[in-house]
Amino acid sequence: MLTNQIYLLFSAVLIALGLAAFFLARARASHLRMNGTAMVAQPDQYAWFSVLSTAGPALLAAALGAFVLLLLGADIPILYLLGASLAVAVIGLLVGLVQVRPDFHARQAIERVIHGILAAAALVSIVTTLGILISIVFEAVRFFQMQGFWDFITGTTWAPGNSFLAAAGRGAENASAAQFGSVPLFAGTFIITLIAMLVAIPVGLLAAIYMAEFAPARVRNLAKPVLEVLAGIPTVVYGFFAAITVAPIIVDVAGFFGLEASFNNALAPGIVMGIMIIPFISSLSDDVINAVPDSMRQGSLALGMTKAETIASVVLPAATPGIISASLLAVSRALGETMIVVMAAGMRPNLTANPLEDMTTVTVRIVAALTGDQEFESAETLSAFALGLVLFVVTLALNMVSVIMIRRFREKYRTNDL
Amino acid sequence: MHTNEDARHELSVRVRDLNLWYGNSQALKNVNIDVYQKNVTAVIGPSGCGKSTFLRCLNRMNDLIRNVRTEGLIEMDGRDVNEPRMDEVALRRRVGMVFQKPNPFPKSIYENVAYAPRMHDLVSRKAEQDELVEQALRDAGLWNEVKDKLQQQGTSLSGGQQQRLCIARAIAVQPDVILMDEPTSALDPISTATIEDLMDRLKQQFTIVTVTHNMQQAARVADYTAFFHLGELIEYNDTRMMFSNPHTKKAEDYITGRYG
Amino acid sequence: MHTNEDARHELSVRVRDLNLWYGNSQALKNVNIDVYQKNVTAVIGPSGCGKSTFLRCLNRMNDLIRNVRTEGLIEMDGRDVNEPRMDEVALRRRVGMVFQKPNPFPKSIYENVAYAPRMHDLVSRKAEQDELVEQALRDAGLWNEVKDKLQQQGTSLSGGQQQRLCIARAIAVQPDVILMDEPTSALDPISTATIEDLMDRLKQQFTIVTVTHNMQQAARVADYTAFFHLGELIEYNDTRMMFSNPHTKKAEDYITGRYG
Amino acid sequence: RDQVRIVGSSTVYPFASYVAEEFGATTDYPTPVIESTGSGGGLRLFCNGVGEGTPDITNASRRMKTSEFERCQENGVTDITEAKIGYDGIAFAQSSSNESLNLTREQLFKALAAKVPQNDGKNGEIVDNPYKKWSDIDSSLPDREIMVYGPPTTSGTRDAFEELVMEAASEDMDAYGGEAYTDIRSDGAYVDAGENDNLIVQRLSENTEAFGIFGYSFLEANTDTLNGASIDGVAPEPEAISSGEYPVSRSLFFYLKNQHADEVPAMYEYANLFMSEQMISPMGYLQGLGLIPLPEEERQAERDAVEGKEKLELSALK
Amino acid sequence: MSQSFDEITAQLRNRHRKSAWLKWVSMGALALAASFLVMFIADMLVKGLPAFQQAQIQVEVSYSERSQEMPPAAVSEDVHRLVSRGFLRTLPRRMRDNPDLMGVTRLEWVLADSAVDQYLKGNHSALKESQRPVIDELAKQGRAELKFNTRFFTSGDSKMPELAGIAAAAMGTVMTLIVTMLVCFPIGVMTAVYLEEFAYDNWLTRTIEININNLAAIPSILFGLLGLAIYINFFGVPRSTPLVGGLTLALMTLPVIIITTRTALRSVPDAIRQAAFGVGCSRWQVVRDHVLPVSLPGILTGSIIGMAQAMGETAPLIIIGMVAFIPDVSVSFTDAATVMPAQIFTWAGEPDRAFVEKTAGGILVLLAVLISLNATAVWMRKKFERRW
Ligand SMILES: Nc1ncnc2c1ncn2[C@@H]1O[C@H](COP(=O)(O)OP(=O)(O)OP(=O)(O)O)[C@@H](O)[C@H]1O
Ligand SMILES: Nc1ncnc2c1ncn2[C@@H]1O[C@H](COP(=O)(O)OP(=O)(O)OP(=O)(O)O)[C@@H](O)[C@H]1O
Ligand SMILES: [Mg+2]
Ligand SMILES: [Mg+2]
Ligand SMILES: O=P([O-])([O-])[O-]
Repeated sequence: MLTNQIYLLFSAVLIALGLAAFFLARARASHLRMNGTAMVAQPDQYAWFSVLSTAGPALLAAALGAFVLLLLGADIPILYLLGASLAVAVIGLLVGLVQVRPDFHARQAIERVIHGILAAAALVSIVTTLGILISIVFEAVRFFQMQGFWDFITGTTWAPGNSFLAAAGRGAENASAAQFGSVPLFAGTFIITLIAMLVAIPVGLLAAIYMAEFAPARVRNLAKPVLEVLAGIPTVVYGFFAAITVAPIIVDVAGFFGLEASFNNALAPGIVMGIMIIPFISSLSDDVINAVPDSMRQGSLALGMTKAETIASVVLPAATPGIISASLLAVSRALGETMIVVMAAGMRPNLTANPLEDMTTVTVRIVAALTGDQEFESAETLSAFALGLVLFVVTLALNMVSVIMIRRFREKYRTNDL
Repeated sequence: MHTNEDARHELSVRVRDLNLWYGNSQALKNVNIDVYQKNVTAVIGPSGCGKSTFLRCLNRMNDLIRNVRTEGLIEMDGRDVNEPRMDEVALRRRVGMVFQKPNPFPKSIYENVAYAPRMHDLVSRKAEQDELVEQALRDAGLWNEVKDKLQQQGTSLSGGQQQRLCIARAIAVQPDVILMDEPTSALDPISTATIEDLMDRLKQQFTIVTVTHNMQQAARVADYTAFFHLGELIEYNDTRMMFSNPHTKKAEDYITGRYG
Repeated sequence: MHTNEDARHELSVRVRDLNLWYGNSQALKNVNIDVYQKNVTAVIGPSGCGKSTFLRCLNRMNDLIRNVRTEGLIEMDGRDVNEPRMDEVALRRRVGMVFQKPNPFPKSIYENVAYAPRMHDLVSRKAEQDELVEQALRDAGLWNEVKDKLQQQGTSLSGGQQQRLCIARAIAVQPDVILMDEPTSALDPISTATIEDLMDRLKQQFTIVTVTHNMQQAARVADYTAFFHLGELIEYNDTRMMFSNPHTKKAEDYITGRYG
Repeated sequence: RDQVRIVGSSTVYPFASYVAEEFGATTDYPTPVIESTGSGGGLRLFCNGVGEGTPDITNASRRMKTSEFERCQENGVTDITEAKIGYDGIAFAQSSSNESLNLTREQLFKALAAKVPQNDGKNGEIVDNPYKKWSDIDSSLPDREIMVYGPPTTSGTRDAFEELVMEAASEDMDAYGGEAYTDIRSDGAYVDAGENDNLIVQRLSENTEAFGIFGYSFLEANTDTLNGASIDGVAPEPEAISSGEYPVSRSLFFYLKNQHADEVPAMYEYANLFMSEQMISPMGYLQGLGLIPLPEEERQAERDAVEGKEKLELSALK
Repeated sequence: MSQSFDEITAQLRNRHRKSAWLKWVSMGALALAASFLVMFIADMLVKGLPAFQQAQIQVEVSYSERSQEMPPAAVSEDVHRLVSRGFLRTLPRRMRDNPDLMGVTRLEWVLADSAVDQYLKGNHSALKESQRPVIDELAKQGRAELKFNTRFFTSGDSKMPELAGIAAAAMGTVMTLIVTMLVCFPIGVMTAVYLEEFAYDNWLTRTIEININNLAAIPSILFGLLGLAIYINFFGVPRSTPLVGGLTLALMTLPVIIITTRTALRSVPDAIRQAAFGVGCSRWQVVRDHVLPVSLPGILTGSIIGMAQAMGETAPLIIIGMVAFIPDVSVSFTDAATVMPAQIFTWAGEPDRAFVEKTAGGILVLLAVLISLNATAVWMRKKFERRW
């Protein structure tokens, strides 16, 4: 294909020019130095500078051209683009050679470029966040135009059924209008998250206390990676486990106590999600507990406190902000967890507090809406983006709080550091 | 081994043939020492000679370090502190400790002092507790500075104040012996002087064993001085004797600043 | 301010009105000092008085610390080291540094010494490089001990050897000035003595500025001694003068061990 | 491009992937890629335009809508061929430990509608659904709690069920005055069970009280554990569905993008294989997967349409 | 005034008991967490191990004109329902590729239909009552056996459970991860180096730091939306391909790599940096020659963990179309592909119950890979752990 050949040609010429730049500049610098000129940089540094000045601008020009060409749809013949960028490369080469002067700080110049590249890499993370925002905001706004932001946030009925029919052209007059009240979805999400936390926080925290304070080194070295395996198990696998193994057990157990449990009960995904999150809590808590300076423990033990008293009244209070922040991070993981609930939780927007009933979550609805059968422009499909947006905002807020908590934690024991 | 046999002092801790290993490296070699009640005993010696290790033996804080092996006798009230039936928590109540870097708990000043007595059931009513806290802070010479801000964080105090808070915390449980491991090395000269004064007063009530790397400090505060070198107790004597007329060449070299 | 105006020594570094702040707290106040070539200058003073800070000004290692602000003149070869066009990397080549805790690179002994000269393009051929490494190790008094194990990790050496390796590394780039920040405080007495001897020999070639908290050490090794207190240079004088007859009360108190 | 790219309905997906696999195994072409995006998602991708990145075929468990057709036209997808491959019966099934059952659509409606006419039916007032047990609706029905697992609102099966059961039943009921009423109750008697019909099947064998609504293929694959209720007296059998006797069934389609025919030659080979007798006839393989075949003449007509690349016109969709 | 040891010891009894209680409870919690893992793996083993065996039967296969036309005719009437269609349908091509076969009739071990397989494994089977005695008879003669299922590791997805394998998904996983690695490793390491070694402490740096923490917490499904909107719809990257999957997962893995790399960089003692600055290194030289070499094992460990996470991810891939029916092993980054967890997800949704064991079998394979990745990371961490 033509484009492939053009890539090939471009890279080949550029590499050739780069090599030329390297050797020419180095030769020139060595020559100057041989003649006894004192130079502020070393020949290799001049050489690398020339390579940068040859390839950098050329690559930038090519990328810019390709961008204009592909995305703005401008009509530049591709050969012109190729020629132009190679011309830039040649100019860069000449500039690089001219710069082989005794008083030119080639090393500093190179390092400025490296600094720039590193900074650009750091910006990728910001661009990613913006990208996520951009990719959900527009569709979410369209949804809000159709359905109203307030109804969405405060409504307690999620009944998109009729929007589907309306889109199918058979909306019935006496049928009630579609309702997109997201409260039941968020309630379901929070209840499942709560169940997960009720499993994960006590078990995780106690396990962390054991590992950090009691366990012999051998147990600790073994337990940590073993727990990390729990965190590494893919969530589909947990989903399968929750749906096929755990849910029926819960129904049986509930039946034994004379309770009625749905097969899509919230307990199964909640518990399994909790198991998944245990290592997350335990290893973060283990870290913060270990970060509590030993001098505090010794101070307490030297007063004749038992180990448990030391843990309860000195270590844990000092570590609390860190533990809370770990838990908040865990909460945001649970809120956004998708596969477990897709496979094991129900689809019914059900505003209830009974974990034996089935309920649905935000992520389940996002997946369902985006892989469902309605028209793409229908309100139900767009609701996925609105739900995504709210989820994004919630996790963002949780994370901010946890950042603040962590900072407070650091301050707390830094003051002791004198 | 030079032990001062002065009879005006009663024995508090008796150490016989104490050896200690960290893993395979021996940190204390055959140490014999008698610590006398209501005196300040200073432990000096170059860095790494085992001063802190020795101190930690006296309240079994070494138990917290892995791979430590101890041999020999440390006797308090006629009981070997290392015997299996000895509860190290009980021991530590009777042998308090103050560390090199002040380490108040991240709690209020009041709580820092009140915490241990409450846990040990030394006080039952709030009024009693208040009284005890005040007494301990007074004894530590800190009361006047903090009496208006007892609810502030202990960590908000200055270094010297923090160290005195730690001392108050230690004396609040009414121990017999207080161990201090370089209690002034992280402090400025003025705070140092305050603490030195304090030690002088506290020895009315408590037996104090302090580690210092500062010979002048030892000379100023201690009644007895023990000089360690490479894990051995080279010389132990009345402080005045030690500084004016050291028996051993090593001690003399060290005291006159020939190394260290 | 007491500056020794003895003419037999040529000026190496001239410091005028040096002030330095960490954030809002001032760590150096109006320091004026002249450092003379091929002499050992000792900087003494109590903990936290700004000794290390002062030393780090001389090769701009303070640049690496956030929130530092410097004012005043530090002149080497008639050029202000703080002027914007001064390349701090070039400066550090001329002003080497040895740290309190020996910090060899986690590389072979050979590489520890050879790395910097190679990076600075001081050597071009392998033979040249070998020669330079040998010379530096000889100068640091380490050659005989390591010549058979040049490929071993630098970190496998003992503390004293590591410190000499760091000195070899510093002198391998042929600096003018070598700064040493408490170079022996982490070492045992015997290694300390070796390093002190070494400083005595090195001053034939290099200007040495060393920080120490040990007055006896200053008395032993230094030609000039500067006494800092709370960020101020209290007294600067010929070492013998300083120790026999300090001009200021503070210096006298410190030297006689009244605090610190 | 050698590889055909297919998107669309999750209902057609098992059939299409079977054909695709057969196609890959018996010809030299690579196996087509089939993504189950749902009919709507599929049509959206399909109508995005012509060219490399867009799919060649989309499956649908309903007919293309006029709005979708227009979007196709706007984006230059102007030459489309429609192929109807058969029917999908929607089964109303329960664990086979129960007696098999005969239900009318009206009974189903009463069991599942959000609001129903009041019990006496005289004044026609419409009230919240009061039925808790099947026997409340009609005493001949079993004394079992009403508990139905069914597809969620995002599913085409649900759409079809609403149209064929709810709408049809309500139009015949006086109380609604001939209007369609399709709201499904959300008080727990009806449980949205996700797209994973497998789970519904499993739930039914565990919860023998309950019923499930899903594609006939799942009933077919689980005849040992499930039995399907007859609706309006007709049992869910292939013949009954294919003849239209069984009232709850819908047509399945795929759409071909003729503009890709030159670039992706495999596309028509695949389509022809799909339309061949060995696949969609009553003796064909797909029948074993639960596809209900079209009547003979209709099959022939559809096959001809595909072979002739017959162009779909807007008027046909109305 | 002060109490004797015995008095104090007596008072302490109760407090010691509480202390012991905490120890046992917390140990119990750890044991509970570990037992979850054991229970879970045991459950998967029970469900999944049968997938590694598959029934084969020995039948007479006749390669003739007739079987070229009508493959089922190649075997006798009574067994042709027992033989996998996956075997029969390939007969015409085999005969075409290898004309010598024509006219040969011989006994051959052939793949059995999954109904036979399930019947032999004692599971529920769709096998008709009438055919069960046939299989019983064959089994008695040693002509129907469960054999090791190599096909599970060498072929791709199939609608027929007896043919379905994990190979295509595994290949897709490998290619996706290559893309992920190529993108997020350099960017992640560069970001970490920038933040840890170069950046000044200003609002931009702080924003980036907070933002990285946020990215780590954002639900993975939103990355799918990003992939759909930006890569597929805006940049026109082809759907369902390892390329788009890898790019999407790269952004998701980026924070993990950045955070672990920063930890690795931070664990390099400042003494080394100071030593290097002290001999006149510039920042970049310090990083290149001293910090990176020392922290490399840590960085690699972090990357392995990041990769392991990316490997188990499914939710965002649903949205960018990688959950699809893809029987062929793809060979290019722009071919459609699926990944192992997506394959598990699709199998979990198959109507045929023979897929339950395939699902669990796939899970076992995935777990094996993940555990070995984790073990490698732990091993590396141990091996290169330094004491400064
Ligand atoms: N936890 C430990 N594990 C192993 N060795 C140790 C440990 N603590 C101390 N050591 C070693 O035991 C010896 C004595 O150490 P100790 O801390 O008692 O010395 P010190 O006299 O207090 O020194 P300093 O003046 O530096 O505090 C030293 O060689 C030290 O390296
Ligand atoms: N990075 C820093 N940020 C803020 N303050 C600092 C920093 N480094 C040192 N300081 C403060 O500056 C003052 C001088 O510190 P410096 O380290 O120079 O003292 P020093 O004389 O070397 O002490 P020492 O004998 O303990 O090494 C001290 O009060 C110290 O707390
Ligand atoms: Mg010590
Ligand atoms: Mg210092
Ligand atoms: O995916 P559907 O078949 O339900 O349209």
